Amino acid sequence: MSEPAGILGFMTLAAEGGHGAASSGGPAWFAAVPLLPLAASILCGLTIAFRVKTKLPAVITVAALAVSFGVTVAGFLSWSNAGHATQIADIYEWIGVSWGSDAGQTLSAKFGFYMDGLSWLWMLFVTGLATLIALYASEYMGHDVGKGYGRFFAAFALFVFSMACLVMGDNLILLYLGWEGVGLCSYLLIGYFFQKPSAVAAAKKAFIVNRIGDLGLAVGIFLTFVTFGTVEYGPLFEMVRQGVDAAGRPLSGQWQEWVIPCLLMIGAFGKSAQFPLYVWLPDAMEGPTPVSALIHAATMVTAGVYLIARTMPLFLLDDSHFALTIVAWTGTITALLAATIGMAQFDIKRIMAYSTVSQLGYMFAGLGVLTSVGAAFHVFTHAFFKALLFLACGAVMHGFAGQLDLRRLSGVQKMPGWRIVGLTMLVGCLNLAGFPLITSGYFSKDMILAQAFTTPGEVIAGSRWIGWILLFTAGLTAYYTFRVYFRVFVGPQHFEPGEELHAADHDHHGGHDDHGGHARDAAHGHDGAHDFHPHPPGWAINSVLVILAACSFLAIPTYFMMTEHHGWVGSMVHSSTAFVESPGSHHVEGAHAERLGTFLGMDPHKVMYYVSGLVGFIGIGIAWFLHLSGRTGAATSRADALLPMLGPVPRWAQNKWYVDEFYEAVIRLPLWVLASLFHWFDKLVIDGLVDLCGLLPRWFARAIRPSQSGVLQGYAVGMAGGLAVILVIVLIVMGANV
Amino acid sequence: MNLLIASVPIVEKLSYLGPEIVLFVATVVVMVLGLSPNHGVRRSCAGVSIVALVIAGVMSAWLPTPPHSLLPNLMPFAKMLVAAVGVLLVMALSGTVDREYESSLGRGGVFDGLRSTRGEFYAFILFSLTGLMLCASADDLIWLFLALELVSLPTYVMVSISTSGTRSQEAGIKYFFLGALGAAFFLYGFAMLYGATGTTMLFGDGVTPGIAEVLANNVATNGNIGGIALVGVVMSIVGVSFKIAAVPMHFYTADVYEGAASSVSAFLAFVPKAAGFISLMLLLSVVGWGYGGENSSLPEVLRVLLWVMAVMTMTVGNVLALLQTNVKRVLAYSSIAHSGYMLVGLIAGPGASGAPLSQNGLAATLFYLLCYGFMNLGTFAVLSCLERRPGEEIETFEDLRGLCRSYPILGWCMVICSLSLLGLPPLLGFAGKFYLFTSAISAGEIALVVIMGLNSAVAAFYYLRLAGAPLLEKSAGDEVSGCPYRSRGIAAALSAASVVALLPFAGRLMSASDKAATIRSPHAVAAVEPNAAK
Amino acid sequence: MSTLLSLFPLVAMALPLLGAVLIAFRPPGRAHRIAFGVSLSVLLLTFGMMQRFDWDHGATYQFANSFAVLPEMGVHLSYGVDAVAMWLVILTAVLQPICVKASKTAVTENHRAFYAWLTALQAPMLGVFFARDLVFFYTCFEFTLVPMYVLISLFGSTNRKKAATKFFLYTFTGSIIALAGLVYVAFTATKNGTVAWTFDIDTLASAARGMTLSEQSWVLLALMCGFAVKVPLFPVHTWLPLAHTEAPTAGSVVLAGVLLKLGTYAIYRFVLPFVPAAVVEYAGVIATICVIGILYGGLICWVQRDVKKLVAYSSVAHLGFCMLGMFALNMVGGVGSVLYMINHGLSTGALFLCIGMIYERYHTRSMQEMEGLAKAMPVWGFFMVFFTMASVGLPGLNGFVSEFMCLLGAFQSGAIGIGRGGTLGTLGPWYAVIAGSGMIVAAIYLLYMVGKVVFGPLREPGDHGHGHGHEAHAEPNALPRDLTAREIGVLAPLALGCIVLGVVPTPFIKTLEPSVAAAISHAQVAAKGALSGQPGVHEIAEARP
Amino acid sequence: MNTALSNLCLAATTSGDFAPIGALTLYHFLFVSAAMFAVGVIGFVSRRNLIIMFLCTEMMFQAAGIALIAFSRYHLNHTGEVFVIFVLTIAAAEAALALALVVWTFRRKATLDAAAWSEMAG
Repeated sequence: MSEPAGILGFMTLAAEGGHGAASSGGPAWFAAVPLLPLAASILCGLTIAFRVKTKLPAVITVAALAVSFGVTVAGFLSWSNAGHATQIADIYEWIGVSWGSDAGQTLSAKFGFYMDGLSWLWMLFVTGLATLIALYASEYMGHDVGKGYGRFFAAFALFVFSMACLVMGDNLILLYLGWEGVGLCSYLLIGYFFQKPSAVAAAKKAFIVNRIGDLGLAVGIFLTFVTFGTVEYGPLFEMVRQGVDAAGRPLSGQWQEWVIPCLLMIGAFGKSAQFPLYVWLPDAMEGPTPVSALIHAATMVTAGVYLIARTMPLFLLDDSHFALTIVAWTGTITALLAATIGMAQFDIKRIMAYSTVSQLGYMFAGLGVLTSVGAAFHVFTHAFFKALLFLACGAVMHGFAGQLDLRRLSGVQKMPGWRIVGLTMLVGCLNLAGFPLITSGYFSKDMILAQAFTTPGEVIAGSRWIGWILLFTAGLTAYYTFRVYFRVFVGPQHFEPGEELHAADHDHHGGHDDHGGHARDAAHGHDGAHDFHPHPPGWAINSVLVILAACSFLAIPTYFMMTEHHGWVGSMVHSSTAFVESPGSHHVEGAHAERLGTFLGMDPHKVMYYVSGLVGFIGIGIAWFLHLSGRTGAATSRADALLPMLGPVPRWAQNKWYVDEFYEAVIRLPLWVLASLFHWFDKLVIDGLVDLCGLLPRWFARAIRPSQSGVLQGYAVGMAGGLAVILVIVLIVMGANV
Repeated sequence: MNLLIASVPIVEKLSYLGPEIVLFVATVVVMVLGLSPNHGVRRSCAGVSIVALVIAGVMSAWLPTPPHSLLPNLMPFAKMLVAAVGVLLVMALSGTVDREYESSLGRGGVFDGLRSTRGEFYAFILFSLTGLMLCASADDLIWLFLALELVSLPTYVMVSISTSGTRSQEAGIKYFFLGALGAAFFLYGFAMLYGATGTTMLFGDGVTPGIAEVLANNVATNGNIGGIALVGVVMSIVGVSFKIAAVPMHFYTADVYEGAASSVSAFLAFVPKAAGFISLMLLLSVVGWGYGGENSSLPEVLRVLLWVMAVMTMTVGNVLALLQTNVKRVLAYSSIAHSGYMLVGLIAGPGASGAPLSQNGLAATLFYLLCYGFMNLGTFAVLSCLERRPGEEIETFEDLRGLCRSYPILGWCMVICSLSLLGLPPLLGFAGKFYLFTSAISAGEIALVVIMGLNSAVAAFYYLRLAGAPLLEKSAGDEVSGCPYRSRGIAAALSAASVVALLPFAGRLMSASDKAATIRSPHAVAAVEPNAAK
Repeated sequence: MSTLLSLFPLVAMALPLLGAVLIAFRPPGRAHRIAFGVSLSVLLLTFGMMQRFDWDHGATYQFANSFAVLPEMGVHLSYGVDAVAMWLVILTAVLQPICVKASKTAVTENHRAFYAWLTALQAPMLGVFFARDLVFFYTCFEFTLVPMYVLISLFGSTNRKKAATKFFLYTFTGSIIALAGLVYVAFTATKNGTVAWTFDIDTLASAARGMTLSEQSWVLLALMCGFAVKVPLFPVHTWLPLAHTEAPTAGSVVLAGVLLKLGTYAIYRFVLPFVPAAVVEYAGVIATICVIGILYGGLICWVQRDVKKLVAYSSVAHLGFCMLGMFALNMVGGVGSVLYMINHGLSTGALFLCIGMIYERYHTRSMQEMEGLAKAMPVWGFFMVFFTMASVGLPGLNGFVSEFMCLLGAFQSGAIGIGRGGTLGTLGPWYAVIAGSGMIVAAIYLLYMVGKVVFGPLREPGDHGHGHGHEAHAEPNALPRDLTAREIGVLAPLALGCIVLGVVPTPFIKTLEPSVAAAISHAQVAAKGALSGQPGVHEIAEARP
Repeated sequence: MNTALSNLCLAATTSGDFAPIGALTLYHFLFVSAAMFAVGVIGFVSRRNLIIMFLCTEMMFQAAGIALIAFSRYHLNHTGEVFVIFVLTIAAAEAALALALVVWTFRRKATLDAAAWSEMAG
C-alpha cells in the first residue's frame, strides 16, 4: 500500500483481491469461507426488503453455509496436503497507517487469513455446526416465515461471517472485528423477540458485559502493538519466539510480558463468560434456541478459548505464568460456581447455559494448566454435545409452547414422536456428564483433569487444587445433567404447556399489540392449555439431532487417531501457535519427571480415566436416586425432601448466588446514580455557571441602574463626583511622583 | 505678539477652512430659505444643505496640508467623513420639525415665519457639522473650545424642538445643563493647560513653541509633563468625555436619546461623539505616546485613566443596555459602549513611526468612528421611518417585530446594521473592531482587548434582540406604519448598504485613516527654546 | 494547478449564497427544489474537485488562490484545500442535499426562509475549510452562527429562543477570545511591527512557533477558548444539548455533522501547528478534559429521557475521542481524529435524521412516550440500529476505525513504546484505558436508547400515532407509518458511507497521511525537545535520526 | 488634594521669573478660581432651580476665566485674555439659550424645579 491511492484507486481497491498476498502464498479462495455467509446475510437482508414470504432465507443460508463448510473442508485438505504449514492469505489492507519506515512505524491490519491447525479446527466445527443448526432453525423458526425469518437468517449468516473473521483473521484487529461482530450478532439474535422486554434486556446485557471484555482486548491489542510494532500474527509470533520487541531489545523482565496476556485474558473472559463476566450468558437464553446452541454454546463463547490459544506464545513469554495462573483459577472457579448454580435451576435451557459456563471454565482451566490440546479438544467435543443438548431442549420448548420448567415436564421421551429427541438428549447428557469410554466428553474432560494434576505447582500455582475442584465439579456436572434428563425425558408422563403460550419462543408480538395477534391465535388454535397438544419435531430437527449425536461419538476416534499428539485435535493444535509443551505430555523420565505432579502418587494421565469415570457415575447415581427413582409426578421428587436440610443454600444457588444483584447494587446502580448526579451537576452547576455568567452582566446592570435616576442633579453629582475622584487619584499619584 | 494667529498668514489659514465656509454660507442661505412663504422654497432647505455638504466634502479632498499641525492629514479625512455622514443625517432628519405646521398649511393656513422652525433647524444641523469640521481643523485650544461649543449649542436646541412632546423638552434640559457642566470642566482644563505652558497653540510653528513642545520639554527636563499640565489634560479629557458619553460623563445619554426624535438621536450619536474623539485625539497628541517601557504609550497616569474609563464605559454601556425595552435607550447605551471601544484605540496610540497601519490605534478609532457613523445611523434611521401614529415614533422591541415582512427593506437594514454593531464578520463593524484589536494588541493592551471581546459578547445579546425582532418574530399587528418621509428610508438603506458595500474598500479607508492619524512629532525643543535645555 | 481550477472553491461558496438569494425571491413552493438543486450542484462541484485533487500531494494546498481584500491589513481572500480539508468539504457537500431532502415534510411553513438560510449556511461552512487566511477563516467561522441562529430560532421547538441565544452567545464569546489570540500571533509575526502584517496561515504558524513557551501557552488558552466551545469539550459543552434538542432536524444534522467539526478542524489547523510547544506541555491537560468529557458525557446520556438530547450528549463524548486522538500528536491519533470528524458527521447526523423522522410522526422525543417502534416502523428500526452500531464503534462500520485509532494513538503517545510501536507524546496508556471505558459507556447508553425506542413492546404516543387518533389525518404532510422512499433515500447514502469508511478505510487514511504528518510534525519536534530529559527518549533520538 | 495642589501652585510661582502683582501671587488667583469652580459645581448639584443651576455653570466658566487671566499675566502674554473674551461670548450664547429654554419649560410645567423633569430614567 505504499502507492498513494488516487480517487479511482481506492474505489477499485476493494475489488483487488489478493493485493498483498504474494508474499505469504495462501490461496485467496479461503476468503470464500467468510464471504459466503456474508453474501448470504446480505441476500437475506434483500429478502426482507422485497418482503419474501417463503423459507427462501433459510435456503440461502443453509446453502451458503454448506458451501462454506465445503470450502473449509477443501481448504483444510489442501492445508493438510501442504504439510500443515501455516498459510497466510491477504485479501486487502483494511486499516493501514504509516508514519515512517522503521519497524513499528506502520499500523497495518489486513483483511487476510492466518490458517494454521487452530484456525482450521475451529472453522471446521464452526461452519459445520452452523450449517446443521441453520437447517434445524429453518424448521424451528418456521412460524416466523415472512416476518422475522429473514432477519434471523441474516443475523445468523452474519454471525458465521464474523466468527470466521475472528478465527481466520491474520491479525489482532481483524480478530477484534470478528470479536465485536459476533457480539453484535449475539445482540441481535438474543434480542430477536424484540418485543419482549426480557429479551431486549438480555441482549443489552450481553453486549455491554462483552464490551467490558472487549476493552481489555482492545487495550491488549494496543499494548501488543506498542510493544511489538505489529498486530499481525506472523511477525508478532516470530518476535515472541525470539523474545524481543520491535526495537530488538529483549523482553525478558519487562512488565509488558505479563500485562499483555492479562489484558487479552480479560477479553477472553468477557466473550467466554468467565467469572466475573459470565452473567450475560444465562440471560442470553432469551434468544431462539438455535442461537443458543450455535452462538452461546458451541462457537462464539469458545472465542475466548481461541484467543488465548491463539496468543499462547504471548502467555508463555512470562516465565512466572502469572496470567495463565489467573486463567486457570478463573476457569476453575467459574466451573464450580456455574455448576452449583446449574444444580438449582429449574429452567432446562438455563441449566444448559450454566453448564456451558461451567464447561467453558474447564476449557480455561485446561489452557491455564498448559494443555491447550485438552482445552481445544474439549471445545471440539463440547461444541457437538452442547449444541445437541440445546437443540434437544429447543425441540422440547418448541413442542411444548415454550415450557422449559423441569417441574412441569416429565417422561417426554415416551410421548409419540419424541423418541429421537429423548435419545439424542441422552447422548448429549452422557457426554456432558463424562460417561466413561463411550462419550467424547469423557476423554476431553479427562485430558484437562489429568493435566491439572500433572502440571507442577511451581509452574501454575495451586494446580493440584484446580484438579481437585474440577474433579468435584465433574461430579456436580453429572448430577445436574441427569437431573434434567431424569426429570424431563423419563419417568411418568406429564406436561403442562408454557404459561404464555406464544410469548416465549413462539410469538414475539407480545400482549400489547392488538393488530395481528388474534388472527394468528385463531389460526393456531392455541387458546388454552386444555386443548393443547405437543407437536413433535419434524425431519429437519430430528435429522440434525441425530447427526449431532453421531458427531459426538465420532469425536472419540479422533482422540485415538494420532496419539503422538493426543489425537487429531492435538495434531491440529500442534501445528499452530496454540501449541504448548505440556509438562509431562511425553512421559519424560528421570529427574525431569520428578518435578511433575502426581495424583495420589500415581501418573494422573493413567489414573484419571478411572477416577473421573467414577465421579461421573456417582453424579448420575445421585441424580437417579433423587430425581428418577420413586418419582410419581413431574413436580416433586426426592430431592425436594432433601432441600430443607440444606437450609437457604439451594435458594441462594437458585438465585445465582445473587451475583446479578451484587452487580446491580455495586456497579450498575452506583454508576446510574453517578450518571444522574452528573446529569444534575451538568444541569445545575455547569450550565448554571454558564447561565450565571449570562446573569452577571444583568446583576451588575441592576446594581448600577439607580445611577440612571433620571434626575438632573443626580447626573450632575455623578459627573462632578467622577471628576473629583479622578482628580484626587491623579493628584495622589502625582503627589507621590512629584 | 504673534500669538493668536501665529505666523501663518490668515489667508493661508482660511484656505484650510473652505468646507467650513461653504457650510457657513449654506447655513445662512438655509436660514433665509426657511422663512419663505413658498412651500417649495422652504422644502429646498434640505436640498441646499445636502448640496453644501457635498461641495464641502468634495472640497475637503483637496485641502492643503497645514505646515504646523499635530495631525496634518486629519482634516481631509475627518471633513469628508463629516460631509458623508452629514448628508445621510440630513436625509434622516428630514421632516423632524414643523410637520404639523406644514400639514396645517397644506390645509389652507397662512404662513407665519415666526412659527416655522424649519430654517433654523437645518441651520443648526449645518452649524453643528461646521463645528465638527472646525474641530478637525483646530490648532489652538481657543479654536478647539469654540468649535466644541459650536458643535454642542445647536444640538441643545435640536433636541428640545425635535418632537412636540415633553420628553424631548426634558431631554433638552438635561442635555443643555449637563452639557454646560461638561463644557465648564474642559474649559477649566484648557485654562490649566494654558497656565502650564503659556500658550494655547497645540503645536509650535518652528519659531514659537506650542503646548506639545513645551510638554515635551518638560518631559526632557523633569521626566514628566508637569503637575498643572497633567491636571489640565485630565480635566480636559474628562470634560470632553461628555461629548463621547464616556464614564463618568455618560449619564445624560440614555435620557437624551430617548427623548429626542430618533433622527436627532442619530445626530447626537455621531456628531458630538466625533467632535469629542477628534478633540481627545488632539489633546492626547500634545502629550504624545512616547512614554512607558517601549516609549509607545501614554504617561502611565493617563493610560490608566483612559484604560479605566474605556473599560467602565464599554461595560456600563453594555450591561445597562441589557435591561432596556426601549430601542432608543438600547442604542443610547450601545453608543456609550462603542465609545468605550473607540477609547481603546486612543490608548493604543499611533504606534511607532513607520509601523504598519494595523498598529495605528488612532487610525483604528477614526475608522471605527466611520463604521459606527454608518451602522448607528442605519438603526436610528429605521426607527425614524416607522411610527405608531403620525409624529409618534416607534420605540420598543415589540414595534420592530416582523419588520422584515411588513417593511422588508427597513427590516433588513435593521438586521444588517445591528449585526454590524455586534461586530459580526463580514460586516463593517467587524472591520472596525478588528482594527481596534490589531492596534491594541500591538500596543500590548491584551487585557483590554479581552475585556472588549467579552463586552462584545454581552452586547451580542441585545443586538441579537435587535436583529431578531424584525427577522424572527411575527408581527403583532398593523399598529406600525411607515412615515411619509421617504428620504429617511433612503438614509437607512444607504447606511445599511454602506455597512456591506464599504467592506471591499475598508482597506483604503483604513489607510486613509492611518494617514489622517499620523502624528507629527514635536519640533525639537532645544532648537526652539535654547535656554530650556539646562 | 491552473487558475481555472482555483475557481472551484469560489464557485462552491458562491453557489449557496446565490441560491439563497434565488430562493428568497422565488415562490415558496419552489424553495425546496431550488435548495436541492443548489446543494446537488455544490456536491457535483466538490466531486469534481475530488476528481482533480492530487492525492499524492495531500499536504499541499490545491485549488489555491489569493485575492487581496484588505492588503493594507494583510488580509487576503486566500484559499486552498489539502487532503483533510478536502474530505471535510466533501462531508459538508454530502450532508447538504440530505438535509434539504430530509426537511421536505418537516418544514411546514415559511419555506423560503428555511431553505434560504439552510442553503446560505453552506457557504461559510465550506469557507472555513477552504480558508488559508486567518481573517477569512474567522469570518466564515463566525458567519455560520447567523444562519444557524435563525434556523434554530425560527424552526426549532418550544425552547428555541433560549437555545439559539445560548448557542450564539456562547460560541461568539469563545471565538472572540480566540480572535484575540490569533491577532496576537499575527502581531508576533510582524516582529514588533518591522514586517508588514499578514494573516496567511502558514506565515503565522511559523511565526507563532517562534514564541516562548509562556506566550504559546497563552495563545493556546485563547484559541482553546474559542474552539473548545465549538467542539465542544467538557466544561464548555452545555450549549450543545440545548441547541441540538431545539434545532430542527436539518439544523441538528448540520450542527453535528459540520459545525462541530469547525471546532475540531480549527484546533487541528491552528492549535497544533501554531503552538506546538504549548500543545506538548498541555496535551495531558486537554486529553484529561477529553477523557472526562467522554465518561461524563456518556454517563449523562444514559439518564436522558429525551432521545435527541441523548444523541446530543453523545456528541460530547464522541468528540472527546476525536480530540484525544488529535492531542496524541502522532499519525495514528491524528488520522483517527480526522476520520472521526467525518465519521461522527455521518453516523450522528444520521441518528439525528432518524430521530427527526420520528419527531415528524409523533411530535415527541420522549423515550417514555414511545417504545418499541421497530414493530411499527421496521425499516426505521433497521436504520436506527445500524447507525447506533456505527456510533457505538462496531468494527466493520466507520466509527470503529476512527475510535480505535484515536485510542491507539493516545496509547502510543508516550514514553513506553518509543522505538517500538510508540511515538513521542505526552499521553499514554492510562488515557487510552480510561477513555476506552467510554466505549463501554457508549454501549450502555446507545443500547439503552435502542432498547427503549426501537425494541421492546410497542407504545406509540397516543394522540399522534397514525391510524389511532383523528389528529393524524388533519396534518398536511401525513406520512405513512414507516419510512417513505424519500426518507430511505436520505438515510441510505449515509449508511453506505458508514460501510465504505468502515470496510475500506485505508485509501482514505493514505490520502490523509501526508497532510496529518505536516500538521503534527512540529508538535513531534516539540515533544522530542520536551521529552528529551526522560529516560529512554534520548536513546531513541539517537537511534532514529 | 489641597496640599498637592498648593505644592503645584507654589512650584509654578517659584519657578518662573514671576513679577508679583502687589502682594498677590498667582497662587491667590488660582485659589480664587478653584474655589469659584468648586462653588459652581457644588451649587449646580445642590440647587434645583434651573436658573440658579445655570448661574452656577456661569460661575464655573468665570472661574476658568479668572485662571486664564491670571495665567495670562503670569506668562506675560495676552493669549489667556483673548481666550477669556471668547469664553464670555460663549457664555453669553449659552445664557441666551438657557433663558429661552427656561422660559419655554416654565410655560410647559409652571415650575423651575429641575426635578420636575425626570420622566425618563433607567
